[in-house]
Amino acid sequence: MAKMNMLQAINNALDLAMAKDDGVVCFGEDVGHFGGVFRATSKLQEKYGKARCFNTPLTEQGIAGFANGMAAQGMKPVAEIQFADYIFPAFDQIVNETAKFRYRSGNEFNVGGLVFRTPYGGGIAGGHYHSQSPEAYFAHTPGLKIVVPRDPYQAKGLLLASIACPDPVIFFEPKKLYRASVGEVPEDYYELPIGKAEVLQQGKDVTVLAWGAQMEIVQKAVEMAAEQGVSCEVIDLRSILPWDADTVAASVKKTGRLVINHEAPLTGGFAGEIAATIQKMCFLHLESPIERVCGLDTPYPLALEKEYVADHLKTFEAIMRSVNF
Amino acid sequence: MAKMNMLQAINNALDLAMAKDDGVVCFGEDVGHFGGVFRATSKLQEKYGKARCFNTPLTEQGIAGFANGMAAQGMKPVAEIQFADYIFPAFDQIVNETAKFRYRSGNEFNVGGLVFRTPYGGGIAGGHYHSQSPEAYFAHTPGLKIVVPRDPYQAKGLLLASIACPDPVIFFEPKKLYRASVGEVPEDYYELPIGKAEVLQQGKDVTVLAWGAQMEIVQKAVEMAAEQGVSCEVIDLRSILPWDADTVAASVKKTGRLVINHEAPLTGGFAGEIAATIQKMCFLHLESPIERVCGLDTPYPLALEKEYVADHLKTFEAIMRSVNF
Amino acid sequence: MTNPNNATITTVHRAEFTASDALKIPTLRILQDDGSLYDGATAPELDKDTALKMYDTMVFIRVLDERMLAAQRQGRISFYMQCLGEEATTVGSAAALSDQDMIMAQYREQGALRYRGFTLEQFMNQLFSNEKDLGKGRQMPVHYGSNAINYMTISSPLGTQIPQASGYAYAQKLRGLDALTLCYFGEGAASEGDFHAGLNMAAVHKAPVLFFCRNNGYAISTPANEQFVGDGIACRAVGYGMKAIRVDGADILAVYQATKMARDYALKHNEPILLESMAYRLGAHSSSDDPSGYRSKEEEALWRKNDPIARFKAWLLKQGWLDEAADNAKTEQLRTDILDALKVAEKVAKPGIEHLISDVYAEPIPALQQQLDELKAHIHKYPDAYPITAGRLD
Amino acid sequence: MTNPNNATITTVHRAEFTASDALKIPTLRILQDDGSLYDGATAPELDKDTALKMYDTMVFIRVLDERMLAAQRQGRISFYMQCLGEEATTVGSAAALSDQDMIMAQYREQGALRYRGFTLEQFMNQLFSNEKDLGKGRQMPVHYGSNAINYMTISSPLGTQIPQASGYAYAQKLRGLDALTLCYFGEGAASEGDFHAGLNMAAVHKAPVLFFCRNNGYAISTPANEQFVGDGIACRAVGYGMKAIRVDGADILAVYQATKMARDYALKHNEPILLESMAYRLGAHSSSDDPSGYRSKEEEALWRKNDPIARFKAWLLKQGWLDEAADNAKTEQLRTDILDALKVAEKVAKPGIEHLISDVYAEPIPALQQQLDELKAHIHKYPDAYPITAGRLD
Ligand SMILES: Cc1ncc(C[n+]2csc(CCOP(=O)(O)OP(=O)(O)O)c2C)c(N)n1
Ligand SMILES: Cc1ncc(C[n+]2csc(CCOP(=O)(O)OP(=O)(O)O)c2C)c(N)n1
Ligand SMILES: [Mg+2]
Ligand SMILES: [Mg+2]
Repeated sequence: MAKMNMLQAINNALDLAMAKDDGVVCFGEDVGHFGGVFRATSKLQEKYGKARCFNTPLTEQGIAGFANGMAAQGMKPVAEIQFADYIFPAFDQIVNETAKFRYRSGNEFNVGGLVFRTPYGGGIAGGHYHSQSPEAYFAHTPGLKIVVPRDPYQAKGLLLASIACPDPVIFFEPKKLYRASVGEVPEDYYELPIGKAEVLQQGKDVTVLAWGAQMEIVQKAVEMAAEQGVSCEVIDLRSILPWDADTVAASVKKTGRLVINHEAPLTGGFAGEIAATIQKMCFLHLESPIERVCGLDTPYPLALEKEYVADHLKTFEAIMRSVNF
Repeated sequence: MAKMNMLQAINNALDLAMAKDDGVVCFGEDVGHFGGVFRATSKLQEKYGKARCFNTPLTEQGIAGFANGMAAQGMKPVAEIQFADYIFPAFDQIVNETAKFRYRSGNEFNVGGLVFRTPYGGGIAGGHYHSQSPEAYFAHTPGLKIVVPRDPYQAKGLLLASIACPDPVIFFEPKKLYRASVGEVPEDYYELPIGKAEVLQQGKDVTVLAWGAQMEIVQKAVEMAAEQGVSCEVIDLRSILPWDADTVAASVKKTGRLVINHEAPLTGGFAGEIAATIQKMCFLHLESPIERVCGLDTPYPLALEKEYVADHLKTFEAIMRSVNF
Repeated sequence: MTNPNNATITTVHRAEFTASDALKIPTLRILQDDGSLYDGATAPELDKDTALKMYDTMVFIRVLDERMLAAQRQGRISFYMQCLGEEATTVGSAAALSDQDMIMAQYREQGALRYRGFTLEQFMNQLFSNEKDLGKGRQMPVHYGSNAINYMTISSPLGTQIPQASGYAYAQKLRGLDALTLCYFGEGAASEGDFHAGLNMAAVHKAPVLFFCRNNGYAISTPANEQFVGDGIACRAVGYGMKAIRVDGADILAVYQATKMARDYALKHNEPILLESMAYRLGAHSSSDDPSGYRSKEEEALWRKNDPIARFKAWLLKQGWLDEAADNAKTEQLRTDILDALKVAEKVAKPGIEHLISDVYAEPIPALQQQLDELKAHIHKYPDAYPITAGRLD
Repeated sequence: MTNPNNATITTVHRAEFTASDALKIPTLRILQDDGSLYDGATAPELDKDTALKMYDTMVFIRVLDERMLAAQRQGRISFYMQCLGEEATTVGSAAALSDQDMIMAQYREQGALRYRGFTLEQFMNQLFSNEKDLGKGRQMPVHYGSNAINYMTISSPLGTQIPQASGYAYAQKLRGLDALTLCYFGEGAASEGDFHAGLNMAAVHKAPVLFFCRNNGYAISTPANEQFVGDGIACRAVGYGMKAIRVDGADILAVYQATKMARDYALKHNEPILLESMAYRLGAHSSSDDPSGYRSKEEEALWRKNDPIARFKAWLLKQGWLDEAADNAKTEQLRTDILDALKVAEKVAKPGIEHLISDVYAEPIPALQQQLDELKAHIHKYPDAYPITAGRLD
């Protein structure tokens, strides 16, 4: 075990993956010599050479297309999109190509080796072009897998699982936690399961669900609720696609209540999918409406970020609304 | 009044809009002399000249960027994306630029005059690259408006309203109905409201909600249900963003049940948003879980299209499940 | 002073524009209509077997196109795309490759596919979306592909294969394979942003890709002069620091020669090259299109005379490699074979219902498996409504 | 035979590549470091007032950059981007425009913005995201914009303004305005697909745009030679059938002259033109960046000598248009003014809570209004947690 922050854990995962399989290749804008603007690929070019860790020209659609091609050949590209806000020029390559590659060819070809890594989310005074959480845009796309880690231990295990996964994965990294989240991380190779939610805390009154950087925020709210005598069950979804409806439903059948929190705007966010599924799976168990605590339906603001975000107070209020319904 | 099919109604709307305001300009791939591959812009170049109705090079991101620029200058571009399946190269220009243009500039600039027209949906043996219904991808984007007409009368009135609207609009045209849907259409200029759902049939047992080409399909299911003595209230949502939660909620409060149908895949589709909202607004009125009848979570197939689609039989089954819960 | 701008800095002191047509790229022509070579031209080294295989492939594709367009008009298949007028372009270039080279095509390159060995049955199975289709009946007709013969399955979104080709070729280089990637695209698709991304990335990362533009004058109804202003597509190469060559696309010897030379160079130097083949899309864009809405019969008639097959045939005859009577008989036989294969393929069952969800992921995710189970139950209830699958649900 | 391929067809009979460096574009240089002109060069027509306005703008920006970078280091603003080394590039080009021309910038063009008349207070209000910011405090520092002075609000996604410039200019042409659009972008942003789309569309639709590439050698850490292989960016013009001109970006007379000439031509002929200005990004990419991770102090030192302001100053002194003592005093005064303005701006309140939802649409949609109402109620309950807005909820 070693103490690592999330960037170190990610860097360590990439290092292990590149050592293990020479098909693993890391690239993206400023990813090479410099090691990425956040330094997630630090030292990898030194260690594995310029051919396997390199800068690309400034074109996200090119990066994604290039990654699709490499993966189709059988390699395991790990492509970085510098900010999740800039993944949209690659949307066509990801949604129309990556996601449909295996299906459309009848499995003659596939890009299963592919991972897109991208820092997402707010909390860094980045305004609407350095704060977006676009997971829901991709969650409507059969063929993709979507993973979001909450801490260094999760980041390493889930990233290694994503690289090993026979399906293409978008790996969203909560950049707010890059240096802020520190924890014990095994130095050896390990994988954590994709598609499985994790129950972080057992409780009986209400289920509180989130992912990524929001886990810290809901934890705060859950502590406030505990002071009010409310017992929360806390779940980290971890994978958005596929998502673990069974674990969530089992919890809600027990607690009878669900509060979902995400950073992205409410309308069309992934909480809607979860709520729609759970109201059906748990209809007779629900004792209050499913609550969604999300960003407002606006671009991510700058000056009024505090007001905008799905913070612990709003989450606490939703928990209390839910239990007092 | 005149009998028009949906293409004629759209063509007529464009014609009236161009006649009324010389800031209205139509362009896109093959839109000029040829009048578009579906002929929606037929004769407009002849009538208004090459400067106001023209072919573009084959680049959706360019079309969208060009349209953003024209709209920022104050004109009213009506840009065609040849198939909604090919709107994704323009995703960045639409989601990061069009949608945020007014907001990010503090209203110094806006692209409110902009309309994207694009044929969407299946039923034409088009496979996954000529059948997609991508409305949910855009519905997660504050700043956009999204409209889907169900017939020629609606198409003309909603398109004219979209062009007149001070916000950018994506106008999804159900291409399956282009020639198949024929109806009486006033020859004069008229607008229909954006953001208002329409109750097409009053009922008391269950609310059935859809939009666009699916309206015909749910009508069939509703008739089957009627034969079983089930009284359905039928709603055409018409606008996906903003969507008329009040009309839907009022109906569900009356019927106690809701079945939502859309063409797009289930997971992350807009039915999730509707279900999540309505379960909250109508929690104490719901007598059965909200049902979603959608495409499967796969790319749109070719050979097995019949099996895949959210057809009247699946909708009928959902209605019956809902009332017999 | 170091030059960080990555440009050759030569100086002038009087302002003058570089002209928009400062670069002129000539067209390579070797073979004349009558089968003789142009003065000063030499034929590429081409043995008799290869030459005849090229010719047979062109004839095969011509006849297939005729028949399948007819089949589409009869309503037997839903859609078709011909390559009339471009047979030399795709066959000549494919013939210059090694079988290990990957081909990434747009959709009008059945010539290359056939040259690689895609069988008549395989064509038919794809066109009829039946259960023997390698693509499992999932894509519209003409979206062929085969791993075994290194022909990437075609995808409808235009231009997307261009940066993919760069990545594929980069992987070939990393793997140390003695193979490159040839990427076909139309002059219309070359307007997509992916074109720019793909060419630039291949140049920067030294990926051995032959970017092969079929400039056939039209993108559906849009003529090339409403598509771009530059001098064709080849002149863009210099912007990427890439070599270029332009050929007469109806001249199979020129196409073969240029592609061969480009392949040798690209593999040896790990460099991409841009080729442009000038031809004319003689048929409609697709079976859904009617060109009379945007071009004249006269224009078409002029180009119809410029037949790549007739030209090559004249050369083969001159070489004494072709027996005209035998060739005619063979073509007749081919017509019969194609019709027979068509009749077989249209009777083959559609893919089974499990293929509605297979290949979305390597293994179906649980939610999808559940959707399939529910669907099966539904079909059991309404078998008449789902005739393709109802009888064989398992 | 008609030529549908939109290319000049000249013929060769022997296969030969067009070289990857077949086109060479020279760099226009007029002004030498010592303020004298190069042999054979003539200064553009430039009256004293304009020249001094250009000079003052460069100095203003230099001082502003120094101060605001310091303010960022003190934690007073969250982020900053300098334009050190590129002052002549943006000021010289902006000075060659008419005030009616639209400017679409990337983010490092404060020189052009200031030349247009953006006030010190406006700079400060944006940098502090306060309620007087024209952009209502919504974007990170340096994302300026102003309708009144025809300077499009900057957007962080790179390259997106390029096709927008084409559309804007096309609209200017349609409206019959005697104005065009100048679009700035970096050599890094020129790799985006939007670059290709924007240039091609402007060429095809004859939109009067000056595409102005600031080739400053770096895109964050990525040097230009890992960004592209071609000879700079200007050589891409020929691929779009566009004229091009390249200038020394530290030579304000060359920049001014080339831009002026390009503007005249573009407006007269309704044609886009590609300009490339060769300079060096002397500072860090932004306040979040540290170039020592990717380039040497020696390289920076070499370029630091190539100061565009010093060069222009030398010329102005030679013209007898500048009084050095007065100029120094003015610069001192500027330092004070900037500090004063900074102190004022940082005390101005943040935008009110209504601006959390205003401008998402022309009018808030009902759901959004409801979200705001709920938020206000929430803030009323927890005023301490939302100090910016709690005190003034209405
Ligand atoms: C991204 C995208 N946009 C639009 C289309 C629709 N479309 C199909 S073929 C075509 C024209 C292509 O022309 P070109 O590239 O010149 O190839 P050609 O048909 O001439 O062989 C268009 C616009 C598409 N398939 N993909
Ligand atoms: C679409 C997009 N991708 C990535 C970024 C992150 N980014 C911001 S500036 C920059 C480098 C730009 O370099 P260049 O265009 O040369 O301009 P310069 O900074 O040199 O002025 C990058 C990669 C972005 N803003 N937008
Ligand atoms: Mg073409
Ligand atoms: Mg730069």
